[in-house]
Amino acid sequence: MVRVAIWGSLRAATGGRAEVEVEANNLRELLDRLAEAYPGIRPQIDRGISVSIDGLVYNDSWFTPIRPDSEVVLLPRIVGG
Amino acid sequence: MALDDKPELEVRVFKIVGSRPIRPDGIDKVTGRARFGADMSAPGMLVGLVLRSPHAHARIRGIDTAKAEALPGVKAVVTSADFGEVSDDLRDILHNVMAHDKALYDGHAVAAVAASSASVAKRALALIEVDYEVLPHVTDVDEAMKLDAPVLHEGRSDETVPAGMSANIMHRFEYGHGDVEAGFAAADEVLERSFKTAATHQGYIEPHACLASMGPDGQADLWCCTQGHYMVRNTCAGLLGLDASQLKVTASEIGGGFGGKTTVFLEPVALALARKAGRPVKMVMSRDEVFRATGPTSSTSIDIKIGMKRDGTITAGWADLRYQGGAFQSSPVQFGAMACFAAYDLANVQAIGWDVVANRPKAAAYRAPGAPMGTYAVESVVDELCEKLGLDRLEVRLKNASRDGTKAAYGPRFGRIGLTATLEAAKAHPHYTAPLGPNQGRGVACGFWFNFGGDTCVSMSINNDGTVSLSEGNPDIGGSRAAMTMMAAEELGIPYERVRTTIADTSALGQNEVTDGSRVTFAVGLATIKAAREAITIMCGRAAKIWGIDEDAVFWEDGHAKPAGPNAGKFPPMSLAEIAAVASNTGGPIAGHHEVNAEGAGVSFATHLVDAEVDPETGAVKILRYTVFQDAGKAVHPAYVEGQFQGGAVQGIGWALNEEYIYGPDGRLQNPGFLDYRIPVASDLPMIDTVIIEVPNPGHPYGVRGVGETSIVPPLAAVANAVSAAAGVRLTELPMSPPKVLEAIDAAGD
Amino acid sequence: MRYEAPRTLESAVSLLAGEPGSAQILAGGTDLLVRLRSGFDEPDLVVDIKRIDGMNAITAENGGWRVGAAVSGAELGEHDGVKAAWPGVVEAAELIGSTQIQGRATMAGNLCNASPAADSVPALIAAQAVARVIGPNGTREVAVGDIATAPGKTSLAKGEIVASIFLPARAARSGDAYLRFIPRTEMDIAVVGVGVSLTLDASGTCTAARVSVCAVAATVLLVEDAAAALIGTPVDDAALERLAAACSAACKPIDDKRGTIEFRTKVAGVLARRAATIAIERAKG
Amino acid sequence: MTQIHVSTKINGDAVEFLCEAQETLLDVLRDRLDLTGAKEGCSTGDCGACSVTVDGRLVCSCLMLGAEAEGREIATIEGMAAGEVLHPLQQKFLEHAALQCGICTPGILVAAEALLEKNPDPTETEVRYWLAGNLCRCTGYDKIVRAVMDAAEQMRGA
Repeated sequence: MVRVAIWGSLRAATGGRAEVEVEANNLRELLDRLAEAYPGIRPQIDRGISVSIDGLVYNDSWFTPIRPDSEVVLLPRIVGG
Repeated sequence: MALDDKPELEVRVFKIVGSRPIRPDGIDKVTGRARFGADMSAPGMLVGLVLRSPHAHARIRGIDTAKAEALPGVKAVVTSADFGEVSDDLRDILHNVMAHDKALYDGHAVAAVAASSASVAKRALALIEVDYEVLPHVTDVDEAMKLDAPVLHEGRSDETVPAGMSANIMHRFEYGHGDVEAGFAAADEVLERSFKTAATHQGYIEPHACLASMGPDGQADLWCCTQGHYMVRNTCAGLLGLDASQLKVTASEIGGGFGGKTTVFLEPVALALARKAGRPVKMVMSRDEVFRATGPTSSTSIDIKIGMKRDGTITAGWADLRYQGGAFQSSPVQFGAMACFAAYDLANVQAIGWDVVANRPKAAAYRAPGAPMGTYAVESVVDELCEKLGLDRLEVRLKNASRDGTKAAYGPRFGRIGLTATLEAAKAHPHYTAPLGPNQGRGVACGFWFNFGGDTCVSMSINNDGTVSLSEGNPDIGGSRAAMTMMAAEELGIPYERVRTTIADTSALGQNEVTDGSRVTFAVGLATIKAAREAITIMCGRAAKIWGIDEDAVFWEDGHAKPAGPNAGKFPPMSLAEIAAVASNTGGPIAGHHEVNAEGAGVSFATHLVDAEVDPETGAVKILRYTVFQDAGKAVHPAYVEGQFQGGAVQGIGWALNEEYIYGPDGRLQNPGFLDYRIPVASDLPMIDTVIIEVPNPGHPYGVRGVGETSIVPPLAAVANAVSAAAGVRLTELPMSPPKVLEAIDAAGD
Repeated sequence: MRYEAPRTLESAVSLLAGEPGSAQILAGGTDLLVRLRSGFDEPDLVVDIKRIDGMNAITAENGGWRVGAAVSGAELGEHDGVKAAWPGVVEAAELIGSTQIQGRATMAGNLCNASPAADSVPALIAAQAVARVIGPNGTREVAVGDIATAPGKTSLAKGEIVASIFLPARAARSGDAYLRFIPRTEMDIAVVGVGVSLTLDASGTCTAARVSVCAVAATVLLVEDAAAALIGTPVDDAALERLAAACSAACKPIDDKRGTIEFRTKVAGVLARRAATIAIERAKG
Repeated sequence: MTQIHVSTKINGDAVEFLCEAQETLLDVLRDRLDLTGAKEGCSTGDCGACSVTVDGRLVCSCLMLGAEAEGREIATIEGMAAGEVLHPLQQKFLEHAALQCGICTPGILVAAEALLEKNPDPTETEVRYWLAGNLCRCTGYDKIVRAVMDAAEQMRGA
């Protein structure tokens, strides 16, 4: 199981929990499991989400491996100027 | 990217990276030969112009183009009716480039013409009759959030917005951790302040421009100034119902962007006109159009509350940020909320962001989008707390600074970061302790930006004469071709002059993310190094064939293939040129390429120091001295890294002092020109001193971090802190234009 | 639009007078071309006066200087004679725009553009400069302060041209100065500007003064109360404070994108005091 | 629309062109003569990107009618280098990395050349005020000012 940190306004979809656990070995599985377990997260995933895994931010790479002890934090999709 | 790359910076001695060669596009740019967006023409070309709404908010009841179409010389007129249905993700972009049922801001495009000359096109615009029903408008963010405010779009708020709030609130965002109330209770001093910042524009000197042509078969060519021609291709193809393969976009030289050229404005319109007219159409914005109808950044209204102990420990931070993003959801408030406390290691932090629409042009990205405003507010309050508690401003920042492993205020733990290195450098710098005169003050502030990577393609050809042609897909906005050339030459072990880097058109490479997010030197550099390594592998293989030894027994060093292990010394090393000369004989042309979604960008921190003097009788502010300390990871071309630091600092100075969008009560922009939109001029400024800190980014083979955006984050706060110290009164509104400064001084004196 | 570049004043006047539509005079063009480009102004005829003899000349006359209507700010700034006599006028003219604008912009154009914020006009009014106006009915001499009647409006009749501006002979122990306030250091329109010209007697008492303020009313103001605050005094701090108060009191500004009523009113006084201080230094030599 | 015939000299060459009365010199240079080195950044004289000299005097070509060029001598960025040999200002701009995007560079070079002709030994403040009409959004002007002063020094020594 991977522990995933959920930001404040997204906690409405996790029953207020700041951290949830899902079974995932990579980024794609993480997002799929999250959307299944917490359908309220789906609109934000559609709007765009970035995932910080052990301090590095990933936008799209599905098969980025996630270890059970990885620090995983959801972020709104990062853009730039 | 694969994360197997170990940071090589500390072991690797660079030969070219870190030097200051002349940029490859330099001579063209100092001789006037470089071709920018408006510098291209085509046979039979028409001139395209846009008709824009004079109203801030109006329903379009009808558009009659008959008279314009009848004018001799007019070849095409388009309105929103000429664009078909588009996917949801493109709808706002389409309705921004051509108003649909409502004009949502002063300057909103409602129709466009293509004609044989500019003067005919101008007359044609005057002949288009638009039937407007003028509606009430709102341009201020706090006003737009009120329940009785005029509503721009019904039913567009997302699920994050609590019921019963204004329909102009598109999104609510919140992050944080710990217990802020407990944190405030533990503080010796708690300070809450409100701030406002005006909307600013990127202010690139080159107006948007493009040249489009399209045949009846749907094959189209587009030349334009953009930060991302692949983005332009994908977006225009979607808006016009074209196949991406049929639309070839070539990026011109680009005269500045700073985020403002990361979307489309004229390009789809020019293509639609070209399709209808069957002739090439050139469109160039006037400066007035650039200000009224491209993408400035948000105006904001922000509340900050911070608790501090007497020893300087920050016990809690809270922020409520309200950003309007213009007529369509696009404010960068999330990033403001995420970035504003990033410099601090906080046990208790909460930030709330409100993304609001208003009758202004749709916001585009502007250098570290959203971060400068939130940071300005936070750093102002930290500064005032230091003042109240008699604490040194740098010591307090050092005490609370984010370090390697700190749980960032926006969630993740930081990897290797250089914030404390910038603070220590500032503390040790003579600027920090230099004496100040009367009416002078010193300001300090820190800033942060995420940086990112994204889709990137690079192709590298080893030419038969031993030179190298490098193709990449990111418009060069500030010297990136020099950086790519340097990294290619470094990796290949050949002189800088042997490599030429070209920005390829969209037909030549796979998808490339826009030149934004401070990504290019990081991501394209990474792909360049990987492409070079692929070419090296091939070249080692060719040498192995020639020598009749195993490929694994050859290694690459200093631009040569050399036999290794038991074969060491058996054969004279073969240079790149020697291998290239016989490429046809050894298996054919040699090339390397790399396609990647470059993840793993490193965040970047900066600390800025500034001295300002205030004329207490007029409120005039003079910037006396400015020093930037920023972590670049590894500075590939230090002169252009310094340039990014200096340019960002000066844009921030402009934002702090005089730049602002000024709307009249009629909702029309009152200052759409460089006369009254006051960007800094040369005589306003001192030299901008820079100190490059290099804390390598583990995610890049050379340790590179993006540097382009962080530099605009601290200056709003640094200048505000300096001016407040010099004026003897806290300024809480940007810009700190002389009337506001004088009013604050006089109010404090009363 | 037609473009004409006549060689004589007479033909310029007859072109302008004979134009049935609208006509504009082109000298430096730094205001006119902006208006043409924006579509704010769409004249049927533009008459370029730069090819007319004398328009580009600065000539000594009766101890003063006559400055042709097409003399640019840069040319004026390079003229040692005018600079020595009327440094305040020259510095005001040199504040109009950038180096590039200076290469073209003229004082006569600045005057006839009739902007309430025209930089050279307060200095010219303080200097008691006189415009020579040539038209279909002959020549008339008009005090510069009587040219502009409202923002963008002048007292010139159809066909009339300001051909030159005359700066009178300078009395002994006189000095002038012009200061303006702008948010940046260059490239802005004056938020408020003050021109001061004054004469001292041998004892240092002010015997004559003229004070003019721009960007605080519909036209550039001559503030007689401000001058009165100086005349008969040694121009000490008390007199300077009265000068500042009189200037502020005369202001009838508006709030706009460049400044507020309060700001303009206060800063008019501050600048008057500072400009007078410079003028005194110059008068004392 | 009747066009005006204009004879002028540009970068030392005799040039004739036809233009409409309302066309600016900048329009003519860019659209009729293919001299696109001068840039249009604002068309109101506020940015300096279109700087050229007319009879040696620095002006914004957007604030001058094409018709006014009759009989004048115009110099643009295209005439600054002598064949292959760059002007010292051009060389110093490259060495100092005094350009990022490069859109303001032609105007700044033309303006700086006019400055050094008038004042071969300018102070930093003089350089800054002379160039105040040339907006640069990328560099913060630091490296531009350094390059101009370095070029001035080299030219004085030459």
